[in-house]
Amino acid sequence: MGTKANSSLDANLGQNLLKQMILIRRFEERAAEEYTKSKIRGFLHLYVGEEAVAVGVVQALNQEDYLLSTYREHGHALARGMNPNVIMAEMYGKQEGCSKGRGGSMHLFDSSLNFFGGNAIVGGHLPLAVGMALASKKQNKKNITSCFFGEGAAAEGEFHESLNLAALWEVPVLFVCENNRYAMGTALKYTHSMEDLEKKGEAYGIRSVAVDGMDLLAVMQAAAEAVEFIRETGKPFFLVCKTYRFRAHSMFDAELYREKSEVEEWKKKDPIPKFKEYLLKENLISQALVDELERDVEQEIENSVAFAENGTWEEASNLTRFVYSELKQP
Amino acid sequence: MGTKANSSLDANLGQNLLKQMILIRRFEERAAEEYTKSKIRGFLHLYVGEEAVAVGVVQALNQEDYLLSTYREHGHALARGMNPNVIMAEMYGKQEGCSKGRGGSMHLFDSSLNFFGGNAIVGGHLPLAVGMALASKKQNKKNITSCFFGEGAAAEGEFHESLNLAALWEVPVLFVCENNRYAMGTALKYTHSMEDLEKKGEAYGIRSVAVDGMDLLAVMQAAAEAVEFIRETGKPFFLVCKTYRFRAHSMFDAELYREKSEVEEWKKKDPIPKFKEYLLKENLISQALVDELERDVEQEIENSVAFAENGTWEEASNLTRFVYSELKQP
Amino acid sequence: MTKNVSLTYREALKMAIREALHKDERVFLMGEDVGRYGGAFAVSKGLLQEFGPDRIMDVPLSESGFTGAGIGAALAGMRPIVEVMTVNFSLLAMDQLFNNAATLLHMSGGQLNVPVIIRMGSGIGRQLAAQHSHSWEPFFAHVPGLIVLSVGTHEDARGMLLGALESLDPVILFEYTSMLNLEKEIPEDSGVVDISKSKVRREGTDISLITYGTGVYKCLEAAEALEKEGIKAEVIDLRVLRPLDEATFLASVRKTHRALVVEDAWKSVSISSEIVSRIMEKAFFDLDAPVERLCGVEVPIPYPKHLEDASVPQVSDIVEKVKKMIKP
Amino acid sequence: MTKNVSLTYREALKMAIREALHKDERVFLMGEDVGRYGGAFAVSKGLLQEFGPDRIMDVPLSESGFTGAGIGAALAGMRPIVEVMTVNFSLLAMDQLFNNAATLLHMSGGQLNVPVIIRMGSGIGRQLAAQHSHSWEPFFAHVPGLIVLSVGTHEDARGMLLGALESLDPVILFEYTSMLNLEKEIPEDSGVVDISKSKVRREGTDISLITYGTGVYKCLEAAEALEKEGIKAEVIDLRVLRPLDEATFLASVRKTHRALVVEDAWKSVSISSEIVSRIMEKAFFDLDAPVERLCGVEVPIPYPKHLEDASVPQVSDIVEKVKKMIKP
Ligand SMILES: Cc1ncc(C[n+]2csc(CCOP(=O)(O)OP(=O)(O)O)c2C)c(N)n1
Ligand SMILES: Cc1ncc(C[n+]2csc(CCOP(=O)(O)OP(=O)(O)O)c2C)c(N)n1
Ligand SMILES: [Mg+2]
Ligand SMILES: [Mg+2]
Repeated sequence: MGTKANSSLDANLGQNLLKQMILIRRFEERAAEEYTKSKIRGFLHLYVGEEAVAVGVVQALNQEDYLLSTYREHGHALARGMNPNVIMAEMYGKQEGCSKGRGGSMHLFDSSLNFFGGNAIVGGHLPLAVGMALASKKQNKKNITSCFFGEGAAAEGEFHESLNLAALWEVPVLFVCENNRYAMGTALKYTHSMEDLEKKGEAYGIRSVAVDGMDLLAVMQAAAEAVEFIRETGKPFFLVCKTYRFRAHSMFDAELYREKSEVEEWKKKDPIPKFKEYLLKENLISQALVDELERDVEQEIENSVAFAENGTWEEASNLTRFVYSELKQP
Repeated sequence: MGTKANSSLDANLGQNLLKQMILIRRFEERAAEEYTKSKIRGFLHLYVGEEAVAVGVVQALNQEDYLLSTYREHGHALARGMNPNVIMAEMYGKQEGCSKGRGGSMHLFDSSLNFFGGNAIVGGHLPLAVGMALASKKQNKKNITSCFFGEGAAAEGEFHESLNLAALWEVPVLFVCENNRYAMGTALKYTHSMEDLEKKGEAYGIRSVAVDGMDLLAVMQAAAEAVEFIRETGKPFFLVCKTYRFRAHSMFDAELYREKSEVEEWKKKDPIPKFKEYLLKENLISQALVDELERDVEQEIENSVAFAENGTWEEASNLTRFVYSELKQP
Repeated sequence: MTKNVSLTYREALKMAIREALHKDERVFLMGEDVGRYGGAFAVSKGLLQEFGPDRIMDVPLSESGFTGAGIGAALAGMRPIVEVMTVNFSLLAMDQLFNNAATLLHMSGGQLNVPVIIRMGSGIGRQLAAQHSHSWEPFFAHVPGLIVLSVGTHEDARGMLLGALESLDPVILFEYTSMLNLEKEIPEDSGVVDISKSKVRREGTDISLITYGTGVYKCLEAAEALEKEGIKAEVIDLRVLRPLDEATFLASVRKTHRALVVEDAWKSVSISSEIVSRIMEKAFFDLDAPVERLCGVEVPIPYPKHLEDASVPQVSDIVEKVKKMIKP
Repeated sequence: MTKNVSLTYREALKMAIREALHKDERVFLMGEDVGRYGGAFAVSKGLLQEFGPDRIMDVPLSESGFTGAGIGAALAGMRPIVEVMTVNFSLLAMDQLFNNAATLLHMSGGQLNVPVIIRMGSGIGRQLAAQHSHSWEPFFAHVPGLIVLSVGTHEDARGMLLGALESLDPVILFEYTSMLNLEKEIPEDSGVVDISKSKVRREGTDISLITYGTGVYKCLEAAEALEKEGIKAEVIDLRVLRPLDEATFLASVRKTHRALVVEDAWKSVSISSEIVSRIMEKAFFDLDAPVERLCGVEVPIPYPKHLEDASVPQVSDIVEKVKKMIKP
């Protein structure tokens, strides 16, 4: 730790962020459990280990800002303040889910929170992010667009096109590359000839920074600086967060491609105990309060499962809803 | 001038290269003429002004090397040694054309010379080049693959993917970016946030050099060094040639996007008179020989037009040839 | 009574874009060379000067990137008109069009609209050979979530974009470069086109010629020629390729009992295949003879004029075919 | 007599790849996660260990790039098998497939062959929702220059790739992820499949069920059920979607006089549309009733199981439909 931000961290904020990380962690562990019970199906991609990235970046944004994420987006959705109930219900495929059950785990959307998915084509949402930021610029809005993606996505042509367009057009996008060192089973070194991904941003003349993504305080500070830069200049920023996923890529992954010992090494950097100990040490939280937070989280998750269980199935006769708009032009 | 290569330039080679440049120039001027007579149709993209790039790079290659180019490929085809007759016949759409008339100006191919087009989708041939070089590597062949494309193409996702793959796989590709400052009517500054394109190559860890593309000697030397590097290391190389097209993008272009004076400025850097004067000054050629070369070129071009005129039209009943192979697996 | 005006297809397209830009300040045009170059085919010439670079945006060669950016801008409240210079290059933007534009409304359970318009120069007829002569209408017409329009006449060139502007869903507009210089008369007050309906372009009783795009004028010309031989052909311009307005062509077939479907796209798995299938399913017992198709020959389009011409139905082919179908 | 062996569709696919790698040293497999991960669906598990990283190449997420590289390697004398993890991602490689692989032979006047094989996991049935459940067979079947195959049975999983290896032209192989774990018996000596021919999977006289891919086992099951009700359905597995082997299904229709076409892909502009059209054109007078289609419902595929199931034809739908067609 020892970043400049330390001293100024407010206890309330610290507690809130710790709670968010615990919520994300426990929520996903529960989702995995429900998956094994076949309550949740399809692909389920867990974010376990990477929580500091979503929480650290999203707290730097405001309500008007747009967010886009990938199929590994439970963390971003929860950090954004989406209700765990509607997320769990979505994963159950119930009508009460945020996407009316159509999307499942990979397609969480909440337009009231400016949360634009939940996108399952790797790299496919980067151009969308650029376009949303372009719209903000044209509309003289002051909001920025934040777009999360993995290091694997940075090999896609759309990454290149999007960074170039954002830089050329000078639009306010925060590109957040979650470098968890693997794209499914393909390690960074087999994906990129240049492993220092921040160098890629520089090739577009985009200000680029790499940060320890296992350290919430470091992410917060880097995100704050990035967001400040974007709001001041209207230009894009490329933030690489070095992180690691503790669990398999998805529920189908036998993890043949990495050593258990590597995973164990990274688990020592778990952002949650690290941040908790920091708060305790700095007297920003008490153990009793930690216990209370954890109990609250358990309760929220129980509630979300109950909510999902009690949800209703869409009638098959409504199968073709949402292919075309029901409303006409406003 | 004043490059290291000067002193070692052999008179025969110099004369040959000058003749190539003149042939390309005059051949294309004639093609434009035939276009206005409607003998040639479709798109016709002239290379006038950029001859030093094709000639300078291609002379550094050997017969086993593979070449790929764009729709602006007459220069590369001629520099490669393709017969002007079969090129002109192709532009006429005659059966005697190199591609049996199917392709026209944008699709010159000659597999006997390892000339692989003639590709009209901007950026679309870069992945092919990487794959051909990969094949060479797998087959333990010593040849390299040379791939020409414009600076506009470098904005395409396929550029990014191809450079990354080539670097990752360590395959012998010479990427030659012909930076003529315009992609149709879109100037470099509207296409790339980073105008020093060689910086892009570096972001993949690829050795990258920019060179004055209006100076044949400079191109020759840069190409020689690049090819040597590739043959030695088996790795890709990114060569940016700064050049300019003197004529419109294609025969449909009203050139609204640039000042006549800019064109005039660049014409002062015309690579042909520059190289001719150099040869004369260094006594590597005589004016009489220059005149003879020019006469030879005129004759070759006359011959090519006659050849094309005398060519035959494919029977419409053969329309569906070459959709599937006529031969089976060898 | 309204007067007629004479104008080219290109002029009609430009009038529509200008009107859209004037009508709605959320509208902007983006595409390769739409501004400083004046548009690859001069359709947007002068608009940059009139509306400025914020509304007429030249973009780099990044089809997936800028198409996706158009979709994103639509999500965020704009009304982008994205020009993909020619449909051939749309293959680079397929992921954005099919995985994003066509699915976001559904995947989000109705939360997100994607009011983007994608204009594309299309079709064959300029000797541009195999990589520049595609007719991709069949691909787009296959995909739910998209509205797919084909601009087969000058009236539609003038009014379809304006109709599309009223849609909250993504609209794909096929425009035909081979028709740009063609001059025709249209009513002076020709305006917004209803983008949900096909149109009977000529009435007839003996056979239905069902077509779209470049087929429309070809079929009208053929019908004219057939008239002289005593054959009254009805010409249906499909106009909207998705979702199909089947009522119009089924009604026609129920009247004429015979149909020929005409299109430039390759025959297999085409719009024509779908039309034939709908007739099979819904008007089988009304048919006096099998429905036939005249489509593009299944070959990557060759460069020489005579081979290019041979690869799509010509007016004379339509006339011949109809005669054979009617007086065998 | 040959013995039968029991194996999963996945095992059959893997046996074919292994055999191809053993048979021809020019063959290599490239794709996302085919090596160290063991293949997204474990089809290539163990092959990296057996053949090494030069022949089993993991590639970055660059669909256009590595598909194009496969085409390039084919041009230069190799026999690449490119795995596009799922067909959904092939939208990013369309330009390479349609503008390069499908055209180079023609554009070069016959000089260049592109003997590349593109394998893709396809289809719906795993609750993967709108961006991961596409059935793009209709797109590929539209494009001349490609050979398009659909692996609908275990025998074909075992032998189609080997047939494809004998082609000098690009072959697209649709494999179905929903069938991977399905176990069936095939003859022990089951080998190379003729990739130009459809196959009658079950003989019958009352109606022709024409299908491919996941439809094959569904139709066979439906035919079984129908048999009990006294209806003898013939089941045609198209197998090759381009160029279509129309002789086989036309012969069947001429015998049964009735046909139902079944596929998972969306209905409009589909393989079924084309089959119906060919029957219209060439067997109209043999029909006792209009040919019908059971296809995917035209909606981006929703996530929940009951809606996903409702979006494609199920065995019971086929049975019901046939009964209505035969005893109205
Ligand atoms: C275009 C595309 N190709 C392939 C896939 C299959 N796929 C899903 S996630 C993934 C790995 C992505 O890795 P990365 O971008 O690093 O993100 P991470 O999963 O590590 O968060 C792959 C190959 C996909 N969804 N989209
Ligand atoms: C993918 C694609 N998009 C657009 C075009 C239309 N087009 C042809 S050439 C060209 C400009 C290319 O510029 P550059 O790469 O700089 O090459 P130059 O023509 O200057 O040699 C454009 C936009 C195309 N052929 N392919
Ligand atoms: Mg990753
Ligand atoms: Mg250029």
